[in-house]
Amino acid sequence: MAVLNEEQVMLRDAARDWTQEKSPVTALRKLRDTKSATGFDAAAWTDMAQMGWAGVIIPEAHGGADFGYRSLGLVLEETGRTLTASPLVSTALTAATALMLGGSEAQQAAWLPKIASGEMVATLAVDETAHHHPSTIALTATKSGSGYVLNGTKSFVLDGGSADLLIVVARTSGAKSDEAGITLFLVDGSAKGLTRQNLTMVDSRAVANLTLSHVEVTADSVLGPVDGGFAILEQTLDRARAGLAAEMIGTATQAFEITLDYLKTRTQFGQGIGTFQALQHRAAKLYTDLELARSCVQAALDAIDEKSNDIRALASLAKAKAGDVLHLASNEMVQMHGGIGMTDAHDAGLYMKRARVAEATFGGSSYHRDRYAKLGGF
Amino acid sequence: MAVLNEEQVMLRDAARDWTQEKSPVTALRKLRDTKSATGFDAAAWTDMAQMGWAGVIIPEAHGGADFGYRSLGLVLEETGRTLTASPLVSTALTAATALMLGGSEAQQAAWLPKIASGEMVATLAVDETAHHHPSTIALTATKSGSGYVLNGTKSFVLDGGSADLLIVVARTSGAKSDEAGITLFLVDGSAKGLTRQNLTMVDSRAVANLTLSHVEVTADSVLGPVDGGFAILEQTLDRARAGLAAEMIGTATQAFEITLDYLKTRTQFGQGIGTFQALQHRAAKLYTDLELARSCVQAALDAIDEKSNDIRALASLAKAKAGDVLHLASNEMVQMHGGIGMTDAHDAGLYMKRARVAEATFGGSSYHRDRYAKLGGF
Amino acid sequence: MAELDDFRAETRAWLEANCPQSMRTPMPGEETPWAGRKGTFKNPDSKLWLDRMAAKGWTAPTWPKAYGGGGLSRGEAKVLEQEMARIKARPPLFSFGLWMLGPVLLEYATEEQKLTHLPKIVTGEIRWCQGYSEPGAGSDLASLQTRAEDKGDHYLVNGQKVWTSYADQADWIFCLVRTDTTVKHEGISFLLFDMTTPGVEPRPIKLISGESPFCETFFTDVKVPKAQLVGKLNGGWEIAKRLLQYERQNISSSGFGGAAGLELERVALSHVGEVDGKIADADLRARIAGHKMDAKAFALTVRRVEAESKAGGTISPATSIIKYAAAKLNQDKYELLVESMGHQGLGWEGEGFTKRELIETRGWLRSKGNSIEGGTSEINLNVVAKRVLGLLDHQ
Amino acid sequence: MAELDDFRAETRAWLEANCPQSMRTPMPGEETPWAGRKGTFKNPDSKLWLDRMAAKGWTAPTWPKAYGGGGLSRGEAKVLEQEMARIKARPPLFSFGLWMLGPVLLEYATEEQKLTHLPKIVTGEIRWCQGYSEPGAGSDLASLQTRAEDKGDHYLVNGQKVWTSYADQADWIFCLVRTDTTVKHEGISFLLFDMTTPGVEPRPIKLISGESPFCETFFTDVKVPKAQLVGKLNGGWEIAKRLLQYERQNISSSGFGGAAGLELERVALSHVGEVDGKIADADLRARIAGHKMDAKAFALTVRRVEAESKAGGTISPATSIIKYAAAKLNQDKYELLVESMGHQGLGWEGEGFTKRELIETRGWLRSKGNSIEGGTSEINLNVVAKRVLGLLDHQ
Repeated sequence: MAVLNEEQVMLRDAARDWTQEKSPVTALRKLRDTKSATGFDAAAWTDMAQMGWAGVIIPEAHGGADFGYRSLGLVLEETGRTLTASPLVSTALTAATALMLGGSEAQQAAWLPKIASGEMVATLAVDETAHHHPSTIALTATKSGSGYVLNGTKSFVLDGGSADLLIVVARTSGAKSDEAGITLFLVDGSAKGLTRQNLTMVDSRAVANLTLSHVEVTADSVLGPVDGGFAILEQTLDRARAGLAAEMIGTATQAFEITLDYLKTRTQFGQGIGTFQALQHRAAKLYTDLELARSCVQAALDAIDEKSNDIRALASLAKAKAGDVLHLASNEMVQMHGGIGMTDAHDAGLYMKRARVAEATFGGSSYHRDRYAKLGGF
Repeated sequence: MAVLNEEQVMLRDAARDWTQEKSPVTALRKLRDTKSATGFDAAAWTDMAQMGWAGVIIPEAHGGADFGYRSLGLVLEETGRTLTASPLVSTALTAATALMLGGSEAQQAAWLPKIASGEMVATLAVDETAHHHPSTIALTATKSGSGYVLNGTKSFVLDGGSADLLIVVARTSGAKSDEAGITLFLVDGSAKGLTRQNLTMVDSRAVANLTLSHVEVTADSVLGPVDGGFAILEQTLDRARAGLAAEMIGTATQAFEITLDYLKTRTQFGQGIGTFQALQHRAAKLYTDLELARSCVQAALDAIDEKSNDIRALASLAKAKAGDVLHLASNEMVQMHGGIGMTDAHDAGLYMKRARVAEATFGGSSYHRDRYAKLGGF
Repeated sequence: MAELDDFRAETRAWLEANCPQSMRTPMPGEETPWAGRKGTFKNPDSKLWLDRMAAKGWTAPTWPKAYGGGGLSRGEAKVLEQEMARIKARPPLFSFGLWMLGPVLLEYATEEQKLTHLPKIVTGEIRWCQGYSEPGAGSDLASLQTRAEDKGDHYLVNGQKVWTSYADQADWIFCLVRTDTTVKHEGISFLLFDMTTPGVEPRPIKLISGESPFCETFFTDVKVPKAQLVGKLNGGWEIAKRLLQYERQNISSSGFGGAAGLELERVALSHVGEVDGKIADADLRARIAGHKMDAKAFALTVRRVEAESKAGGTISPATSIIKYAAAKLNQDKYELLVESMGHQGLGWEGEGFTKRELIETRGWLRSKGNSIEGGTSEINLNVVAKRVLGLLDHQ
Repeated sequence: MAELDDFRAETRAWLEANCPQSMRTPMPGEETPWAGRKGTFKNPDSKLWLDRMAAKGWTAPTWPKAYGGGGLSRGEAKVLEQEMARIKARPPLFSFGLWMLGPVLLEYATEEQKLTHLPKIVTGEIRWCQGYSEPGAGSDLASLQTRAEDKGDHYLVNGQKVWTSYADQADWIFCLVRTDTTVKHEGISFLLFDMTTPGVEPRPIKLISGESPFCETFFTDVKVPKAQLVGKLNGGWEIAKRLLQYERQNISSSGFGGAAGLELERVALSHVGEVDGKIADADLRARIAGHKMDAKAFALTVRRVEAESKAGGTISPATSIIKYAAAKLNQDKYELLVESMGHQGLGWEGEGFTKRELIETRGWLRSKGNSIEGGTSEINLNVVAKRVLGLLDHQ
């Protein structure tokens, strides 16, 4: 497993400094309490883009740094620590990946520089129900002249309310759950027939439901092969899963560290509560799970950068293990803080709320256990 | 939920006194080390029968006490505590139940008194593989003259090597996994064409694999309706599961009490190990699970005695919860005893070995969770 | 038994005549009859029902008639309970006075205190809150610091309580105060006072679920007449513990309510989808089945504990596990419910979610308090280990 | 790097010429080359391979040549390891002397002691056992009671050890003894002696798995020459702890082996049956998938720890979790394996079971010791809580 090089250490340190100073948890509280429409702070996003974070994985030719997914994971881990809301996952990770994997020269040249510069928000619109099932696509794209007409709905699209560019997964042939017959389309956020409903989620991040009603797109809006988009979709999702898992490890680590600090300072019955052995063992087990999950996330990101042939299994592994440990860490954070952890004034609730949304995004542990078994041939 | 009546308290106390004095764990060791062919002590079984335990559920008209399943459960719990090996489960519980539920007047009159008196060992031969699947029956019974000819195998039949009477589950019609087309047959242990292979199991109890090769039986050997035996089989199995669960609660309770006693007496680092909070919490959780499982077992036995309509769900509940808690209790018994628990000289290993065999018998927790869900309509 | 039969017939007739039809329907949360001076009744039938029941003393069926209670025997109270259940009658009154304070007043208060306070609990005129927890104390309740100084004819109370349920809605408080700072348990007293006394200030605490069922409550030079001390000076700890027993019994018998009427497996079938009548996600299905079995085991255990306690006249040892098991069960249920609903179970408010979904999500967040309030699960396990299993303290 | 390339070429050629073909196959348990005076070699190639490797000092590649070692640099040793792995060569020698005693002798022993003992470890002439645990001590190793009294030119050892691995097969023992009864850790010394010394009596302990890899070892007036004390009198605890580090490193890097080559999911598919290529029991399938993922996470963590330790020159903090995680993983695997095999996985011996099934069942029983031997999981968690997380002892 690769250890960090000097550039990566600098990137991580910069991300840690910036998030802890400029984007602590209070920043998320502010977005929440002011009911921000976009769900992120535009100025902060500009800052982040200027530091190059929007283009970490994008080739230099398109204005990025070409540092790879492990590097982007370092940034995501730090933003995960402070629950920083930004289009990093939707735009810099997922949409950029889809364009890099499936985009034509022209498409890449048109969009990747705008993503790298932070001037554009882009997102992948895949799910159509409350659960992740990327091959279950009912939204139709019907040939119409030289272009297509799109009809259907998309659910819980990250930054779907503010995205300038939507990468819409549509069915061009086949039955509802077939992997064949899926095609990806680039749809402008201002397209006629597109309506978006912003949702208010427990984690205060921006997601939206989309309705596409007779949305017309041109032939050059197709991303990747017609009817054969599932391969690109799955490769994109696996990179998104590994990246999101890195963010989740950051969130879990910070939740654990805050809790550990509380165990060291809070006293009861004349004792620091961290001296109680039952809590010590729970903390030690949680630490064990964190270390195990961290290895999975790093391995998945490394595999992507190294173009290994086990990316699919490792991405599912990373997402499931990061989800499980974040679930546990956020529950233990509330419980070990006692009553104060139940108050809105404390951050524990914010970590738990973010945990559950991140767990559900791009497939939960149950989904990925099943997928891991399928990939393993059982 | 019914509390014990006076007769039941007397029965339980008598069972406790006898098992602790006459049949402690050393009795099982002796059977094991002398490689007993029958897997139980004939003299002890005579004792047990004389105390009326072989006929607890059998009607008075057939020489039993007609005390019901809850009462038999009390005896089984006590024999479970000391790992007493006897034909209680095979004969007094399972075979007696099958005869009571499906037997004709003549069949009941012929066999039940012999079971109640302890002079005969009888058993149900149902499974054909290493996993419990009571509708998956390949052993065939083919009409031949006025009788039938049986061909096939049975696996892991309790007391199958020594049983005088075998209740064999056979297929008379339908496909291999159909519930319809199953018929039960009474087969004499000395029948021509029957061969038995005694197996040496980790728990030192007697089970056998049977091969039936052209075994001829008469028409009056059919127990219950031809092709319609599955209902009797399932009702029999549910009573067997609830009774075995009672035995398992006894085993788990004794394992827990032995462990608790060790926690109170063993010292390390100048402290009783039972003062370590992490072990205290594990003990308290195990106690919680034990109490919860105990309620399920009592409810299942009561439901059988009261002929409730939820016997199936409660029997699956009892078997699964008793299995789960026995699994945990036996593992904790070894772990909390440390090195000494790993030695053959200590009883912990015997409890763990018995635990796993009992868990697997008549369906494990996984089987019963699935069944509970099916019964619940999901 | 003949008298009970007569009583049953009378009771049935009276309920039939006096329980309004709308009080025989499931109670929405917003119609909970907390009463008190600030109490409002969204449904006027709630008030009617309360008044009729209170007039017979049947809000507190077994309390003596002298204090406004029903004066019923245990057998009669059971019959009343059964007859109310028969017509699905709602409880006429929700009250910490009924559940917690009343029983200890009956045991420890002076005759005058009983006559003053019990009748107003029965009628719902006064709503009580509980001044126990403090910010620095947590599970170590007896380390409380709120002072009550002897000023001759009154005590002067200064300090702060926290987790005071509905303090902003309550009329009076029963409050643990420190009257001796040189000892721990033996320096605690049990005081009653009016929440409108100058210097009492409750501030609602917003929870992660968005609700504010608890307050921080500040006391600044609050004057409490000495007659409002219950039991002996510095003898409050015994009363405090007894009251906690009643509180836990109450939690035990009611459990934590759980998801508002939704059957977990139905939610999963509808939100996750089904294959051959089974929940499509086999892993989730197995975990839901496991949970349903846990829930059944819990319900059976509550029944067993009741039966054993009734038969034995003593409390079943299994009682001690109920609070811990109930908290875990309710939390497990909500986690599975939220997982089953997917993203649809993670909405906070607004469009895109059904009212039911939003209620369940808030319920999930609220359930995290189950293992903290009324004794943390860690404390519960300590108690089981020590009192039931006989394990000793670490030296 | 050029020298390493040369070394690699030479090594490869030497191994090609000297490693017998049968030593390039998976090693059955009964061919484990423990050597020693009592050692037998079921496969004569094992002896040949050991002698050839020992002649080059390559059983202990980095030990100095003066003591019989290979005198290789770390880089050269790595190359040797890689080249052996390339041809799947078996380890030539299994030895507590190599893994545990040797490293501490190199650090703490006198020159004379090194010259006496190390070469015989390298050749496998002397097989060592470890006299650490005592019946009354358990995890509290330092409370050991085996006495060594100063009798002028020798120590007189009396007492009892337990869990002495293969004491009945060993030639010499390294043994912790109490040389001062007035203090705890500061009264322990580290002695070496011959197992044939009068008064030494090892008695095999039969385990629940039926095997006897451990002994109780009794010492009755055993005379040990003073020259066989390693380090200072009463200075044995430091050596003892250092040796435990080597022991744990050894367990960590090897894990617990796990089920003998069987893929859990294949066993489940064959024993439970399959539907559409999936294990027929969906619940079991999900748990097996979860376990496979845990196993992968563990393997990736071992790799990460190695990479981080190599890069940082210090030990990764994740090292501390390895023993605990390895034990749990191996136990989980065996439980799933036994569950997957059903009754077929619960045979003890005799007909009706395949040899493979019986081996796995014994392995399941044996695995229960993983969380006890070499530091219990409870002790592991204490250590993580205190040393890694910085939590304090209870007062």
